[in-house]
Amino acid sequence: MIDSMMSKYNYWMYIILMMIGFYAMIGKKNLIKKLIGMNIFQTAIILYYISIGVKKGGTVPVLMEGLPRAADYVNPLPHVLMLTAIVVSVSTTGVALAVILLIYRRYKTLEEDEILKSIR
Amino acid sequence: MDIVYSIRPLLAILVSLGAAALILASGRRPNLREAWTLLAAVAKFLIVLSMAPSILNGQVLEYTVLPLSPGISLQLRVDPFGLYFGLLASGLWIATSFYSIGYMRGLNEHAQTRYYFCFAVALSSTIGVAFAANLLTLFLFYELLTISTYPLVAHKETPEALAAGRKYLTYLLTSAVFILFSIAYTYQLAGSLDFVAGGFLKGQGSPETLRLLFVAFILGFGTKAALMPIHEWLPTAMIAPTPVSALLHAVAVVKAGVFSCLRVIDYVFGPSLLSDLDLWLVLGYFVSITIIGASLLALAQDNLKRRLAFSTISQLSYIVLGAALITPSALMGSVLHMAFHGFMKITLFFCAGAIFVKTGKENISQMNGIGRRMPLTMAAFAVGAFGMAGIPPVCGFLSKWYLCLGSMEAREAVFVLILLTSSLLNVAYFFPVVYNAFFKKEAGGAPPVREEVSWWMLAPILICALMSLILGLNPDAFIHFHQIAGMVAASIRGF
Amino acid sequence: MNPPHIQATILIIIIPLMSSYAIPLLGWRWKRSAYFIALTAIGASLVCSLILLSTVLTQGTIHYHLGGWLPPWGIEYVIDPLNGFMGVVVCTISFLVTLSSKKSVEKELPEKKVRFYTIYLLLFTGLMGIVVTGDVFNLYVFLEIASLSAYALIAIGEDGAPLASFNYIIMGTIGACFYLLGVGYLYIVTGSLNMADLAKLLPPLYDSKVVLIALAFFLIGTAIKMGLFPLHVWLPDAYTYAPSAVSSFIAPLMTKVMAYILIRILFTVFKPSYVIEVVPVASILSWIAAVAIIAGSILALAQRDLKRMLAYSSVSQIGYIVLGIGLANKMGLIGAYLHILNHAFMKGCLFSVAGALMYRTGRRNIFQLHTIHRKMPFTMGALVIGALSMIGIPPTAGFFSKWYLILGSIEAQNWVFVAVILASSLLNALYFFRVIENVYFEVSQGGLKEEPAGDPVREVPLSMLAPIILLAAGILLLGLYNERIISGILVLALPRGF
Amino acid sequence: MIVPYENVIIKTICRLLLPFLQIYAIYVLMHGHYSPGGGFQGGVMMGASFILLVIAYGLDDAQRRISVKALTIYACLGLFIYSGIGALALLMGGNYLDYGTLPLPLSSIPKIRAMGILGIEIGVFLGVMAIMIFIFLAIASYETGGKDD
Repeated sequence: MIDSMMSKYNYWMYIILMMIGFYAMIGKKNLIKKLIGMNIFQTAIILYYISIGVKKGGTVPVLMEGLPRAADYVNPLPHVLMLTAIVVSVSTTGVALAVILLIYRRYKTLEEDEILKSIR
Repeated sequence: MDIVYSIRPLLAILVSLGAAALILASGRRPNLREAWTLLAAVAKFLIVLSMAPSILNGQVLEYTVLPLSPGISLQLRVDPFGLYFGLLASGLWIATSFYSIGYMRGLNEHAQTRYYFCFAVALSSTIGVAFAANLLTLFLFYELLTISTYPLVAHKETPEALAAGRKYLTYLLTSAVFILFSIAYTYQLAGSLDFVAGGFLKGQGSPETLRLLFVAFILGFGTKAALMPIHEWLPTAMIAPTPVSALLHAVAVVKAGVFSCLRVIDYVFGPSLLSDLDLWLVLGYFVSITIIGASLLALAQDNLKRRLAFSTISQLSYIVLGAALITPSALMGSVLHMAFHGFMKITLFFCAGAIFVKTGKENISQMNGIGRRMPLTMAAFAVGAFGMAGIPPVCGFLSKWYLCLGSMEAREAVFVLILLTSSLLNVAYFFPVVYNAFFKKEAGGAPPVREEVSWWMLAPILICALMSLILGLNPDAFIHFHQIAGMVAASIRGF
Repeated sequence: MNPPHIQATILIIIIPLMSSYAIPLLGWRWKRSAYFIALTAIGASLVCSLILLSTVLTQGTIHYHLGGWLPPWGIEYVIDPLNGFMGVVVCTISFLVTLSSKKSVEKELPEKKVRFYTIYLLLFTGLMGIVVTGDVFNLYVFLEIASLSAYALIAIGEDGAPLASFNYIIMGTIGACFYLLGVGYLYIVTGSLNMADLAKLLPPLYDSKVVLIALAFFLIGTAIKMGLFPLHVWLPDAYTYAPSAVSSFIAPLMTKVMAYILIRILFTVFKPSYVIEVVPVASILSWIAAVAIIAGSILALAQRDLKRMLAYSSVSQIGYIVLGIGLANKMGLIGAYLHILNHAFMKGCLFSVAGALMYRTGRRNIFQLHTIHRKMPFTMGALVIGALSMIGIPPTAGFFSKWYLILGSIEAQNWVFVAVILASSLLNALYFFRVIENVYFEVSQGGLKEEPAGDPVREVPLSMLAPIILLAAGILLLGLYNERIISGILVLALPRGF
Repeated sequence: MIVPYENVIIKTICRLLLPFLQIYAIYVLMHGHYSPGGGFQGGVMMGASFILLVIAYGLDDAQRRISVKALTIYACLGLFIYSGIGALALLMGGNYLDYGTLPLPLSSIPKIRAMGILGIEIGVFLGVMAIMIFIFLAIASYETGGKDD
């Protein structure tokens, strides 16, 4: 049991990270903290993807002399996917920051409950 | 039965829809607007009438507009029953149009364009209901009718009128839910929705399912036919202008409800299935409650229009009763009563409206001596009232006669008793009105001056009253109501 | 080499994509050009989508290999009848809504026109990308393009918009991340990202827990994105506070495209047999949807703000679509597909009307709309048609989607769903007739009769009115000709085995 | 508002670092199709070099060197190069982004493909660089912002 859990520790790590991020997104009132939580959340998924591409003894997926077998390389596809996911996450952060600025300019605060109070 | 493909049924529907568009477009010019209304009314009647000869020759006119859903088309079919209702509705529309113009001008009502527009749309939908060849097409027009009459009911825009409109919608849309369910279920059971004389549901589904389905259908269509526990919208809707009440009662709305009930009873379920399921007697007793109950309630009303409304509720149940008693004569009476009640009730409503326009009086207790001021109007009222009570020369007698005959044929004499009791009650609530109008002195004691309403209104009143008399003497006069009703009865129950 | 009508597959995306870069370049010098570029680009996409649909219907499914790389290695765009149909829906609504956006954008966002249309086209690109792609990861990318643009567009609205947009960002990101996780799990077990390839590889793995988890992530992700009932909290605020041009663009399309993703996942990536028999996902979904229908309607009933009411009604209408998907029988699915189309038209029409009201009167409270029908007769006529369709009055489109859903529910012998659909149409009637009553009837006694200050209200300009009328006419025509659509397109779009 | 931090060490190191950063960024870009790297990574580095500049020398100085207008043009240009090459392939009769059909005077299709992807990477590079700076400037200058252009 413990063994099987430990042998898949990468999944546990990503789940723990994801939950931390999730908690921050749901539980925190401060918008910046929510945003940080969102970043952790996305990073957890990126980590997960990267970890599924890993092979023991695998090397950089650049075609080299002497390593003709596919099994000798780590799987590059998750990396490529995550490159895109990173771009997405950067853009999301950018948009979110811009929105936060807009909120700050309008309400002069970043605490969600204070904003809600001033809307009503 | 020859099926003839003809576009005339569609034309009959479109002519008033086209008029509706023109009415909207010429909203600023009242004369033109009303000209469209009249033109459309006459044109529609002529189109419907032009179909009569082929129907009387035993043909059926059919027109498929477009497919609505896989296996179901937006299809129009003019069979004797559809033609019958079409003739009735379009014929009475002419009278109502004339009367509306007089009434609306007489009271200088607001939003007349909306009024005429909705009226025209309502008539289109009524004809659509009449000519629908299957349940889905019928439902389509049935719903349109509900929606287009809603602004008419709420026309006065007072809080009471709006409340009445809401009530109207609540009742009718809720009932539509039942109808929609039943139609969908019917489709699932039978795979078809086309009306067949004598029904098409026999042999589909278990008896319990079919009974449930029947109840759902009657709950649905019965609301528009104002069957007793679900009738409340109709008296409330009396707040509307009188021509609208006439439309609701005599021409379109409740008649569409009754018509649809009959379609379900005779063209979806069919008499033999009903007797297999033992439903006919249940339905008969059920509507008998309405016949008596509504008559009793009518006695208690002082507002003339409300009294008429309860009378309508009671009379509509005659029609459903006739269909429920699965004998040919009963069906004959039921079909005849649809038209005859239309003529008589429209006369009565027109009279009530005329009194209101001229004197502003709505309550029966204020109408003492009104017959001396408006003798022609009140004479017409008397004719209508006699007819309602079933007194011979007026047409109401004839349909009641058939109904009683049908009850006898069905060996259920109790219904004869109910019909006769109801007639007595009719006498009880109509004759005081007539008596007070002619034989009591007016409250103020001022010498009565003859002051009839304008001829726009008076002419329809007199014509309708006259029609009631003529139809009583010769039910085949002009448009062969009797003959067509006979064809209907024959097609279903082998007369 | 592919003939031009196949190249339309990619043109449908790159035309709006390239135009969206062209807008800031040209818009720098000629501000007015932004609108026309956007309109032309979406118009061109519309033409492409029509070409694609007709090609699909006559010649069968189109496979387009991006960069010439063969699947499952390269990204593949697949057009089958379902997304051919979706493409036409999205393009048509976008075109009409964009047509009407000119004046309201000029009024609400005079300074930001150029940027507005840039992001607007990106949103459109994202939506079209979701529709045409046949690759689950590529779908994620387009999903995020669409969502990011939507966040930005919503944020430029009035008062509560930035906060609404922020909440949407948080919720939307969770949704997208869950989707991505689902992709990851499928990738672990199959090593493929191509939908068709996945469909081939998955059936032997149906016992695997990983596949089940992947499906769960997909479902939650898409459910958040489309605002399915318990996860809808971002939706009403976002739709209410967004600029009217945006809400009339996002409301009809965004959630529908997300529903399309759900259909793709359930019936293309997974086999219908899996989601119906192996795991009862479909029936769980349909029960959630039934709750959504009722809850959305009741919440809509409680609103006084027209746009917010429409937003909640969207929550309930999403329920219809998901219910149809969850019924997973022929009639139910046809109902769902048809409702995607119909609801896009209805919501497009109604939100455009709300936008027109905002444009002329600045009022959104439904109790302040008295006498409007005299000033804006055509707009209000469209409102009535849209409302009747939402209620489900026969000749309009809304009735027929309900009709098929009811038939589907009866076929599934599920009487609760029948009751839910029927009850919700009554609830719809309640809240829509409240609007109609307020618009058309003036309460004579002590009502709000005085004219509000400001410019006298009159009918909106033609560029706004024409799309509204076209949408309203569309509702009627879709209703009358629904059988043609079903037998011509939708029957072919059903998953295999139906 | 970021004001210049008057510290000669930071300024000098920044000045020394910038050329190397930028050359490395271009190296990463040019090797993208052989080894890890490419337009996105290079673009981020290039953008970071400018961001470093802003941090060291202040916003005013940076805005004098690179305007928002120019950034927009760079970004759009970059994306245009990207999609333009794809569309060119389309015009030459291939599928979108099928570089093999590009009309380049090279001997074999793999070489043409390599050049094609390089063009794409350059487009991405420009776009990412401009947008990185753009996001940074937009957020850094929020106190003066709020106006559209």
